[in-house]
Amino acid sequence: MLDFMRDLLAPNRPRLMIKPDSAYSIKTPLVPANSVAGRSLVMVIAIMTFLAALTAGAATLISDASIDWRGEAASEASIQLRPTKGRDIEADLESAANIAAKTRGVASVKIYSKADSEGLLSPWLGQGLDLQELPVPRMIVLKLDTKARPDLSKLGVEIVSAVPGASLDDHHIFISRLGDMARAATMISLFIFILVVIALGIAVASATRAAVATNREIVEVLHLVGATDRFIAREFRRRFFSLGLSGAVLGGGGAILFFAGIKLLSNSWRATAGGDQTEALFGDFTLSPTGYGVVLLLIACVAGLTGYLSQQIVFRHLQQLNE
Amino acid sequence: MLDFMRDLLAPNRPRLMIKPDSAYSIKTPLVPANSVAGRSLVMVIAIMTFLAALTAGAATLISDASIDWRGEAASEASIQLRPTKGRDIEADLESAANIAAKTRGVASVKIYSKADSEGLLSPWLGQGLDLQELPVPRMIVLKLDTKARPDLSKLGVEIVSAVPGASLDDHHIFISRLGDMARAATMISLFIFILVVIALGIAVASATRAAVATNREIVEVLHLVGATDRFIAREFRRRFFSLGLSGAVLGGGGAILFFAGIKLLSNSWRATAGGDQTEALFGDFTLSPTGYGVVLLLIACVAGLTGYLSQQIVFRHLQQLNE
Amino acid sequence: MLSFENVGLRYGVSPETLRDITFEIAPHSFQFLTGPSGAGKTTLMRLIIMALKPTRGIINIFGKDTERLNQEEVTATRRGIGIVFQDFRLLDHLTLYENVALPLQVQGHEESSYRAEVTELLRWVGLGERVTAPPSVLSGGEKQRAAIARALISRPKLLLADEPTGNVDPTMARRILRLFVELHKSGTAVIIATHDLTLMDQYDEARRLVLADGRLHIFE
Amino acid sequence: MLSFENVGLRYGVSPETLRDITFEIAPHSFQFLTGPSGAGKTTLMRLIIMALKPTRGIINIFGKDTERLNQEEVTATRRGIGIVFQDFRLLDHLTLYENVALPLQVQGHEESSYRAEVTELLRWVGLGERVTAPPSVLSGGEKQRAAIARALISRPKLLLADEPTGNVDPTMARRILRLFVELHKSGTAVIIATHDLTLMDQYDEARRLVLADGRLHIFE
Ligand SMILES: Nc1ncnc2c1ncn2[C@@H]1O[C@H](COP(=O)(O)OP(=O)(O)OP(=O)(O)O)[C@@H](O)[C@H]1O
Ligand SMILES: Nc1ncnc2c1ncn2[C@@H]1O[C@H](COP(=O)(O)OP(=O)(O)OP(=O)(O)O)[C@@H](O)[C@H]1O
Ligand SMILES: [Mg+2]
Ligand SMILES: [Mg+2]
Repeated sequence: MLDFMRDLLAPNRPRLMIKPDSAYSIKTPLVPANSVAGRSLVMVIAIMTFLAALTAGAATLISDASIDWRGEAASEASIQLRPTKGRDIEADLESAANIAAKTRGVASVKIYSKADSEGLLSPWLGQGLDLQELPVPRMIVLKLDTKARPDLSKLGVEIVSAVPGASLDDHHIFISRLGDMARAATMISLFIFILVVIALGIAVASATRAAVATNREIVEVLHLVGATDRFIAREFRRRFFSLGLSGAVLGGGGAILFFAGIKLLSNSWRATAGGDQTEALFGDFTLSPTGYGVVLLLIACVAGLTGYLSQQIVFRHLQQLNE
Repeated sequence: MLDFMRDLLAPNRPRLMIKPDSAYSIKTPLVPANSVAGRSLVMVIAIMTFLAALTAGAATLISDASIDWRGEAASEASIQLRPTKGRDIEADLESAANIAAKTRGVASVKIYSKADSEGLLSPWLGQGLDLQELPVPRMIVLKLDTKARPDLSKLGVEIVSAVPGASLDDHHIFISRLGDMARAATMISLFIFILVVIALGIAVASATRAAVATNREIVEVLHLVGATDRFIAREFRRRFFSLGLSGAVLGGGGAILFFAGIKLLSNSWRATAGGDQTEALFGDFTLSPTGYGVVLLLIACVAGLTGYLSQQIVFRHLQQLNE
Repeated sequence: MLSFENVGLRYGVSPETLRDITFEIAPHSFQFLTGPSGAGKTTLMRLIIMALKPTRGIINIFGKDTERLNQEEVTATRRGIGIVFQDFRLLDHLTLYENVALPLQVQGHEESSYRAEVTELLRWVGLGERVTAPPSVLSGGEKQRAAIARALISRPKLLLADEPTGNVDPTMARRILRLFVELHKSGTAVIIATHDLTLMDQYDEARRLVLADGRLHIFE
Repeated sequence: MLSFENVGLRYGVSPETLRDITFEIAPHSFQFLTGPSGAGKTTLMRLIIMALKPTRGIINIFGKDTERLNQEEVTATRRGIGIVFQDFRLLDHLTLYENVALPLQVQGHEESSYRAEVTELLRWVGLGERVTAPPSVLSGGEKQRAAIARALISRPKLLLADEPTGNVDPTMARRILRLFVELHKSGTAVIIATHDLTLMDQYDEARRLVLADGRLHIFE
């Protein structure tokens, strides 16, 4: 209390009439909490985060699916035996299977029966064909341990030397084609993700700039009543960080819900032919932990970005005021 | 000129000192042209339009590609002939081909030689297999006129009755599988497009609201100095329509440039395996006229939406002022 | 041309700011509106231009009950009123010239029909050199004079001026008062809200409306 | 504690608004700054709080050349100055209480240490009933008084008041002047920019600084 004022106030207004101190207090943040520009910033951030999280999720889905495809292909190899006159093919199959089974890294060995092999061929030779008389090649399918793949070239040599007319197919052409395809798909989705993240950055930056601009008057007043640059910038960063966080959580959370919803839907789609196709392409739409990790990282980055940008913009404005 | 003022002004300031009328004139639009909020609105609109145009383009690419796949499959059929003891397979092939060639809607007929057929089989039977002794089925490939497809079931009956052991395959299982797949892909891309368009709508609406909010003072002053609601709303709609148009042209134009760039890039990619794969999936990345049409439509809609929204927001604000 | 009948106004849940206000403003009349700070002078003016609706009572303006006016009529009525806001309310993105021309521009008049008038009026209030400046670079008094020019430009039938000389020097205040008086003599009804006793003393013929404790006292 | 030496200020390319201004403000002194509208009173005050840099000349404040201050020192200096802006510059999203407490809040003081002072000061300027209102619902005079309270709350060594009574009635103006005088007597140097001759006449002991045509004339 300014001392002289006590005297001025004293006669007609007794000290007792003053309201208790606690009746008033500072509650409002110095940077307005609920302006239109602020809410719009939250919406823009939410939408951009949603889209970015969607592309990130799609990218991980695609790359996961492609890993699945390749993994499946890479975890198998096959030995083919062509019937040769004068050899007992069943015995050859047995010995080739034995060699394979003894090799480290081969998890299981399965000899396809003649009927199985014919079944594999029938789509290509026509159903009604009588294959009895045909020298149909026979197959042994090897499941490989993907963690400790066997040395297939060595195994190939061993088998060929033990069983003439046998050949080992490690699917490497198929795998490398699949690999190219998967790499292309992953690259495209990554590229789109980067595009969306750039768009996110630009949108957040310009919406933040607009929201800060509506508070320019506040910056100036705070400055002139004796607030340090650091204090002002900190108030803005704090406020805009929380705006960014709300937006990012809204958008990222929306994306997670979206993926959850799609998974539910895909379960009911599965019956339909179209659903089957999409599932074949994209797996069962289950976002991997990586996917969730990326979305969470995105949320943190967006909130941080918003806070950082607002601080920078305010600092720059303050610098202009200072010179 | 207020009449009495002439007298007041007269003595010490001769009329001649007044600057020529044309020195001053009204040039500034009543709604500010270059505010931070306005520029931010343009950026947000540009980005959202870009993303929407991108998804629209991708959707048309995918649906075009799927039409290509299906078109290719649908423009072919094949006749398979299994060798039967006691019949001259070459003669049967000739007569089946003749029947097919005479049918309306069959554009061309090609008989695969024995070597061709063996070539088709070799990946499945193994390279070294001597097929000389095998009764390999033979093929006739028919190119169909897609505009006037022949009645394949009738053709099938004709061929089977003329050449026992022949069968006509119109690829309909393959086509319907492809169709399911294409429908699924198109549905997904359409779904994403709709999602992005909704996001676009929300983003534009909230950014417009924020930009209008910064001009609230102007609305009030115009109102109180005697502007009609219609006049004010029109000024806002005009201004925001042009903001929306700049943003939409920027974003849509960016997307068109983007597709042009991708096409150029894909030409240089084509050599690589990954490029081949993506091209197989997406065609040659050439946006169809439909694609361009959708982007242009998008630009018009976004500009219209921005103008309309700003008008509505201003109208609502005016209504509040009026009551 | 303007009459209040038992008008009361309450902001939100607070006690009535204006209570049972009844008065009449004749055409061609001149009055000062005064009263302590916070008495309700600005509120009264906002009632007159219909920026605010009374909680009770009837306001008649230009012969019409404001309660019954539709939107077009409200606008038409406002075009007959010129107002100098206490806080000026100039548009910062427009030049001074454009600000002053605003009431005519929004009425759809041809610019050539008022260009000379606008520049001359600006010269008269001492802003002849600042015609193309934006209001943000003006001094307090300069803004106030620009606001006055904007209120006068459309030759209103009724002029409301809220504390129009609070930011100008006594010489300029006299000059502005002279402008208002001339306007009044040429047929406009004038209401000037002011705290400035010196100003009021300079024009004795004016009626004085004094607001205090929500009630209006009239001294003819 | 404050001195100007041959200070000149030019806005953009226009002729100098202030020319060769040289004066000194002693601690515990009281002065009115006057001059016609647009003379440069507000400009002079903006130079003092370093919201503006002079085009030429030297400004010394609290014994330091303003040209040589770094950012922290500028802030520290500003904390020694209280200022009433001509256009108030209250923050509309804060309550009156929060607005007045602002200078202490940004200095990082504990709220409990100033709560009583803030409410009492608001009561003194007649705003005891409006403590929790936002500035946007206040009358012109009420805003002005809130702005005065904000300038006083941190007990500045130097008080700048730009047209602090332009929107209040003569009684309130006297009351505010009395507040300034008491503040001055308790040790603050006071500069009041005003057009109000009646106000100036009420305190004869004050120095008068008169700005005209960009030059300063001092009447002790
Ligand atoms: N930012 C600016 N840019 C250009 N000119 C300016 C700027 N600020 C003020 N001026 C001009 O400088 C002159 C002095 O302005 P200032 O505000 O200091 O006057 P003042 O003495 O405070 O007047 P008043 O009593 O009307 O408030 C005026 O003519 C004004 O138009
Ligand atoms: N929008 C509002 N909401 C609530 N109270 C308001 C609002 N506007 C004004 N008031 C209150 O109504 C009272 C009268 O305000 P008004 O602005 O009419 O006073 P005034 O006579 O113009 O005062 P001054 O001379 O200080 O300008 C004041 O106490 C003010 O705080
Ligand atoms: Mg008022
Ligand atoms: Mg000033």
